[in-house]
Amino acid sequence: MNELLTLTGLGLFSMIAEIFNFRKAIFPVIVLGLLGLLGLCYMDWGSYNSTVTHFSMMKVDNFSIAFTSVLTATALFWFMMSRSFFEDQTSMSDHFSLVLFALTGAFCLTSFTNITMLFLGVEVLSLPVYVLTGSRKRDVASNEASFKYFLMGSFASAVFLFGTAFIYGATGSFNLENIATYLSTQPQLSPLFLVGLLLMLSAMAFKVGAAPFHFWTPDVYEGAPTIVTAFMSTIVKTAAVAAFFRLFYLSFSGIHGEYADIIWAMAALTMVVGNVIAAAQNNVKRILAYSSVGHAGFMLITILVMNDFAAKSLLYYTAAYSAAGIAAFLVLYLVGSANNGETPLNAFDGLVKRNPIMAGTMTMALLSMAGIPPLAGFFAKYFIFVSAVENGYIGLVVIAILSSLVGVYYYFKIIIAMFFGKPDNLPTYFLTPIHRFLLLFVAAIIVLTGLFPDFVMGLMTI
Amino acid sequence: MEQLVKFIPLFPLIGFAIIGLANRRLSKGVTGVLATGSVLASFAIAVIIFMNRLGGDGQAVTVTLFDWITAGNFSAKFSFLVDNLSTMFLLVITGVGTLIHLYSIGYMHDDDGFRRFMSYLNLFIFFMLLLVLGDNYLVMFIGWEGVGLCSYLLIGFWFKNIDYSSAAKKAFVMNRIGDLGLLLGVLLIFTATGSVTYDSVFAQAANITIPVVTTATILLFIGAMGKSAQIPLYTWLPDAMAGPTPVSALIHAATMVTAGVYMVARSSVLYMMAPISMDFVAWTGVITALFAASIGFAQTDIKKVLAYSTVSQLGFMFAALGVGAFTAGVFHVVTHAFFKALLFLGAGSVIHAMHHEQDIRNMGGLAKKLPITHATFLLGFLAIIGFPFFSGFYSKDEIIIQALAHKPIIGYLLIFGALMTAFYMSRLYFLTFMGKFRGTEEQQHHLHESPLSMTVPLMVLAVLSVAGGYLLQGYMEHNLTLGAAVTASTEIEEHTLHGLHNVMWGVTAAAIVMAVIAYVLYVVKGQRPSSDADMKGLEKTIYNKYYVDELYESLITKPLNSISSFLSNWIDINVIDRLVNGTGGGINALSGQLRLTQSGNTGFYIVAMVLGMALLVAITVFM
Amino acid sequence: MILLQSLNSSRDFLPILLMFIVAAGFVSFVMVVTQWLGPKHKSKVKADSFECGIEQIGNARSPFSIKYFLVAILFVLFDVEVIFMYPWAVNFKSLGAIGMFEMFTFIAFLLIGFFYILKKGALKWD
Amino acid sequence: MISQYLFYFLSFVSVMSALMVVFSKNPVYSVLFLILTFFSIAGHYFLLNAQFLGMVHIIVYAGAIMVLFLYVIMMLNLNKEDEPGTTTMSKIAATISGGILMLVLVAATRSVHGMESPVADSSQIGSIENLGKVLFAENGFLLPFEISSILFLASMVGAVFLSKKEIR
Amino acid sequence: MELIPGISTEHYIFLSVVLFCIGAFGVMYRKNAIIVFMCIELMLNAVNLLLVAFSRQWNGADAQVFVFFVMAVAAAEVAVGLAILMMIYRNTGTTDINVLNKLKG
Repeated sequence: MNELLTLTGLGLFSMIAEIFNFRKAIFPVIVLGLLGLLGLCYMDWGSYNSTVTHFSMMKVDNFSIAFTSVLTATALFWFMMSRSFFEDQTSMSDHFSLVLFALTGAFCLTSFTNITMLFLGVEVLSLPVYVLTGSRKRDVASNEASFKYFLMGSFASAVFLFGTAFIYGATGSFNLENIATYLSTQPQLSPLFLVGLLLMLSAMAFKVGAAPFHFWTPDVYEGAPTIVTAFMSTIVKTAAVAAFFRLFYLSFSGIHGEYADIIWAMAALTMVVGNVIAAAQNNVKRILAYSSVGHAGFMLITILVMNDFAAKSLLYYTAAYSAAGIAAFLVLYLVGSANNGETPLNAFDGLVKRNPIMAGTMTMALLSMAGIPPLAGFFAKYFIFVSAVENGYIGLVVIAILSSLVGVYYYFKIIIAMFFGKPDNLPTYFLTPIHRFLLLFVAAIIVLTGLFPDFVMGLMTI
Repeated sequence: MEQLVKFIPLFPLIGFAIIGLANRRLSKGVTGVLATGSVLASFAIAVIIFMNRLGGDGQAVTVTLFDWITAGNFSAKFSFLVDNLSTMFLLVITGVGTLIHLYSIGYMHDDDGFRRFMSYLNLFIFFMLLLVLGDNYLVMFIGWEGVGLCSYLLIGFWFKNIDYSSAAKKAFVMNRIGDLGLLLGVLLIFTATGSVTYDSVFAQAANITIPVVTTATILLFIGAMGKSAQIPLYTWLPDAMAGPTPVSALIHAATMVTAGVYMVARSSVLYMMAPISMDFVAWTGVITALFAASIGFAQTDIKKVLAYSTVSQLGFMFAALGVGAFTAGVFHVVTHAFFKALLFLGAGSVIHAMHHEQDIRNMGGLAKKLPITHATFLLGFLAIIGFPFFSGFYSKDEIIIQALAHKPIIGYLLIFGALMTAFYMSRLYFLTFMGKFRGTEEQQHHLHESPLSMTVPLMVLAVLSVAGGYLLQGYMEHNLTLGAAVTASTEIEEHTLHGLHNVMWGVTAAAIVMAVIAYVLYVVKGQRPSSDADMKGLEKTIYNKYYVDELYESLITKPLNSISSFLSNWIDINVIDRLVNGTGGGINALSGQLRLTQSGNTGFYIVAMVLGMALLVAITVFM
Repeated sequence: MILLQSLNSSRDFLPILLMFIVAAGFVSFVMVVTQWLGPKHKSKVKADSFECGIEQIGNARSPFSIKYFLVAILFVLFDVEVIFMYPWAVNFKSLGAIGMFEMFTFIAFLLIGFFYILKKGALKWD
Repeated sequence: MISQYLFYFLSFVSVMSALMVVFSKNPVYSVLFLILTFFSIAGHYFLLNAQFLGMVHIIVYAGAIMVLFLYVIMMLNLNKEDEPGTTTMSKIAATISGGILMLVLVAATRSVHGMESPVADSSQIGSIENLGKVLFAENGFLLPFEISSILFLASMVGAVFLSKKEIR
Repeated sequence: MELIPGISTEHYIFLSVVLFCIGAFGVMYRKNAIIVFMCIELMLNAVNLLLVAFSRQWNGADAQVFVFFVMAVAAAEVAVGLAILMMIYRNTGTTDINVLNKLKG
C-alpha cells in the first residue's frame, strides 16, 4: 500500500514539477523515490502473511513484493538510461509522469485480488504507454505504432471485460478468492465460466504478446521510440505476465485441466513464431521485438506449470530478461540515435572497435537472452524447463529448446556483426558517465544473477 | 589438501579479469607473465593435489564452494569433485595450458590483439577447469558452454578475414546442435533420478529403466559428438584451424575436444547400463577414425592434416569408450594431449618460420634449418604412429587390445586406422622436414629457428610424448577404475590379452613399415602432391621407373587419394555442409513465409485475434 | 402507469421519464411539422454553398484549431469524474469523515489535473 | 406481458441501430445510430432496475462521448460517404470471422442452466444510495475509485501532451 | 429464471453476445478509424448490458459499480484515442486505417 502511495506521489510530483520550475529536481527525486520504494519493498518483504488485504482489493504478498522489486529496479535503470533522451525535450515532466502512472498500474497488476483492480491496473498501465508510443509526434511510424497499439489494446480490453462479465455471471463475484471457492465447491462448471475464462485468457495473451494475439508486438515495438520500446519490453511485459500468472494462480488453478492444452499450444506457437520470424529480420529493433514474442512463449510455460517453483522461475526469468532488455535497448538506442533512428544490422558492424563497452554489454545481453550459461538467461530458461519436465511437459520443452536454438542463430547475427563486421564510415561512440555506469552495472547483474540465481529466486517464497 | 582445489580455477579467472580490465595499461611482457603465471600457479596446485592423492587412499572428495540453487525439488551445489579422473584432467589442462601460454608469448607477440588473446586463453582455461571439476552436470554444462564460447572467440580471433569468422560461426552452430542433445540428456537424467549431481545420479542409476538410460546416454553422446567433432558434427574442427596455432594446439587438440570423452567417461556408470549406446559410441568412433584418417591422405595444409588426425584420434578414444575400455580412452586423451599439442606447436613453429606459409608442398628439408623444431616434431610423430615405447604406443595399443578382446570387428578396423595414421603422418613429416626445400627464395632466406619461449614448450612436450606413456601406464591401470564391470571381465581373459599383446607387436611393425613406405615414396623417390593447377597432368610426368611404384600408385595412392578427395570434397560439402546450411536455409525460408502474416494491416490482425479467440472457445467448449 | 408498474421500477424516476418522453415528442413533432409545413424547392444551385458563379474549391470546414478539441476531450473526462460524486453526495451523511477524506483525495487529484491543464495552456483559446 | 414486448422492442432497436452504425456510409449517421443504440441500452437498464446507471449511461455516452465523436467528425470533415481502400476480400474476411465468433459464443453460452434466482426483491439494488454504499465502503470499491482518478490524470496528461503544439 | 417477467438471463446473454459481435464485426469491417472506435464503444456497451443483467440476477450491486469503472475507462480511452487520431490526421491527412501499414514484415 505504501508502495502505491509513493508511486502516485512521485507521479504527481513530476507532473507539476515543470510548472514550478523544479525541472532539475525531477530526475533526482524520481531516483530517490524509486530507491525508497525498493527500501519499502525490503521492509515489507516477509512481514506480510497471506491474510492481509487492502480494501479487499489487493494483497501485498511476497509474490507482489518480489515482482514489484524487479519492476522498480528495472524502472530505476530505465530512468537512468532515458534521462538524456528526455532532457533535451520540452515535455520531460509529461514523459516521466506518464511512466510513473504506468508503473502505478504495473504495481496494481502484481498485487490485485479482485478483477476490478486487475482491469484498472491494465488500463492505467496501457493508456500512458499508448501515448508514449506516439511521443514522436511528427514521425508517422511512431503515430502508426501508437494507433495500432491503442486500437488493438482497446479491442483486447473489451474482450477482457466481456470475459469478466461472464465470470461474474457464473460466480456472482469479482473477487479472486470467491471465484476460487466457487470452483472448488461447484460440481458442475457453468458454460458461462468457461467462456469467460477463455475470453480473459485471450485478452491476457494479447497483453503479454502471445500468439495468435502477438501481431501488435513487432509493429509497435518497431515504431515506438527506442526508449519506450525498452519500457514496453521490460516493465510492461513483466507486469503483464505477472498479472497473467497471478490471475490464474489465485483463481483459476482449480480447473487447470480445462485450459492446460490451450496454454500448451499457445506457448509452443508463440515460441516458434517469435523465434522463427526473428531469424529473417534485418532490423535489430525488429529482431528484438520478435525475440520478445519468443520470450513471452517461454514465460507462458510457467503459467502452464502453475506451482510455486514456476512462480519463482517466472520471477527469475522476468528479472533476467529485463536486465538483458535494458542493456540491449540502451545500446540499440545509442546506435540508433547516431544513425537517424535507423537500426539495421549493419549499423552494428565492428561495434567492438568503436566502443568496446557497448559491444561487450550488448554481447552479454544477447548471450543471456539466447540462454548461454553461465549468464542469467540460461538459468532462467533452465528453471522453466526443469519445472516443465517435472510436470511432464517434455514435448513442450523439446519445442522450447529447438526454438531457443533458432534464437541463438539470430542473436549471433548481431554478435557477429559487432565483432566481425567492418566499421566503414560508422561513428565512434562516447558514453556519458551515467550510461557507462549503467552498461557495466547491468552486465555485472547479468553475470552475477547467473552465478547466484538463488538470490533472485529466494525473493519469493509463496 | 583437496580443499586447495578451489584455487585452481580461481587463478586463471583472476588472470582473465586483470588482463581484460587493464587492457592497454599493461605491457605485453607483464601480460604474458601474468597469463602464464596464473595457469602455472594452478598447475602447481594440481601437482600438489596429485602427489598428495598418490600417497593417499584415492577416495573421491567433494569440495563445496557454496549452495548454489535450491528451488522446489531442484537443488544444486556449486561444488568440485576431486577424484583420480578429474585430477588427471586437471594436470593435463593446466600443464599443457601453461606450456601453450608460454608458447603464445612468442608466437603472438607481434599481434595487435595480444592482450585480448591472452585474456581469452585464460578464460578458456577457467571454463575448462569448471567443466572437469564440477560435481554435477549443471556445472559441467556451464564449463561446456563456456569453452565453446571461448573457442568461438579464439577461432574468430583474426576476424579481419571473413573466412575465419564464418568458420567461427560454423563451429558455434554445430556445437549448439550437440549442446541441445546434452541439455536434453541432462534434463532426462534429472527427470529420472531427481538430481543432477554425479554421486546421486549414479547411486540411483539402477532404478532407471533401460530405455530411459539408453535415450539419455545417446543424447549425452550427441553433445559429445558436437564438442569432440565426431561424424556427422566434425566438419567444424578442420575449419577451426583458421584460428591462431596455439589455439589449435590447446583447444582443438589437447583439451576442449576431449571434453566429450571426459563426459562419457564420467558417465561410464550410465553407459555401462546401455549396451545400445555403447555400440553407438563405438561405431561412431571407429567410423570417424577411419573416415578422418582417409581424408588426411590428401590434405596439403599442415594444420588441416593435423586437424583430421585429431578427429581420427578422437574417434579412437570414443571407440575405446564404446568397447568399455574407459581407462584406455582416458589414457589416450592424456598421451594425445602431449603429442598432438607438440605436433601443433611444432607446426606453428614451422609456420612462424615460413612466414605464415601452411602448404606442405612448399616446404621440405626444414630439418636442417629448424633443428629443435624438427627434433621435437620427430618425437611427436613417432609417438602418434605408435613407435615402441613412445607414449602413443601404450595408449593406442591398449585401445586396440581392449577392442579386439571385446568387439573384434572394431579392433580390426582400428588396426587398419592405426596403419593409415602411420602413413599419412609419415607423409606429413617427410614432406615437411625431409627432401629439398620447395618454397620461394625469400622464404628460404628468412628461415630461422623460433625463439626460446616457443622452443622450450616444444622440448617439454617432447619429453612428455616420449616418456609420458610409460610413466603413466601403471598409474592409469591401477587408479582409474572406470566401468568396473569391464575391468573385471578383462582379468578373466588375461591369457587372451597376453596373446593380443603379441599381435600388437605385429601391428606396430606394420605401422613402421607404412612409415618406411612413406619414406621411400616421399623422400627417396621425391614424390610429392601435385599442385592444385595441374592435379591430373603432372601425375604422369613423375618418373615411374619401378613397377612397384606404379603398382603402388595405381593400387594404393590413387584410389586412396580419390576416395580421400571424394570424402572430403563431396561428402563434406554436399552432405554435411548442406545439412547444416539446409537447416539454416529451411528456417530462413519458413521465417520468410511466416513473416508474411505480419502484414502491417490492423484489420487483418484483429481478424486473426477474433479467429484465435473463436478457436480457443470452440476447442475448449465443444471438445 | 400500468406499464411502469409492470417494470417493477421505482416510481421516483417517473417524472424524469415523462420529461424525456415530452422532450422527444416535442422534437419529433417540430421536425415533422416543419417538413410538412415548409416549402420544398430542391435544385442543384440551391444546394451550393455560394451562388456567385465561381466554382467552390475545397471544403468550407478544413481549418480547425486543436485547442477546441482539447477542451472537448477534457470536458468528457471531467464529466465522467462527476458521476462518481452523485453516489457520494447521496450517502454523504452515512459515509461520515472517512467518506469525506476519500472524496477529498479524489477531488485533490482532479484539482492537480486541472491545475496542470491550466498551466499547460490547454484551455487557452488563441 | 408488456415488459416482454418492451424487451423485444428495445432489443430490436438496439441490434438494428448497432448494425446501422456499422453499415452507414456516412460517419455522422453512424454516430446518430450509435446514440440511438445507447438510448435503447439505457432503456434496458431501466427495465432491469438499474435506474441510476441508465441515467449515467445517457449522460456519459450520449451526452459526452458521442458528442466528442461527432465533434471530431465535424472538425475533420469526415461527413463524406466514400471509404477508399476497402477491399471485398477484407469485407468477406470480416463477415466470416465475425459470424464465426458469434456462432461460437452463442453456441457456447446457449445451454445456461442452474442459474439461481434473485434472493430477494431487488428493486433497490440500482439506487443511488445503494451504489454509493457499495462504492465507498471500506471493503467495497474504494481503492479502484482512487485508482481511477490516476487513470483520469494519466489520460489528461496524455491527451494534452499529444494535442499540444510542440514549442520550437 | 426470469430477470423481468417473461425474460430470462439467457435472453440478455444472447442480446449482448449479438451486440458484442456486431461491434467486433464493425471493428474488422470498417476502415474509418473513428467508426472503428465507435464499434469498440459498442462492444463495451454490450459488456455493460451483460453486467447489469447479471447484477439483477445475482442481486448484487458490485456489477453495477463495475460498470461505472468501465464507463470511466471508456471515457479515458476515448480521450487518448481521439488525441492519437487527431495527431495522425495532422500528419497524414486521413483517418483511414489502411494507410497505416508501413510497419510490417
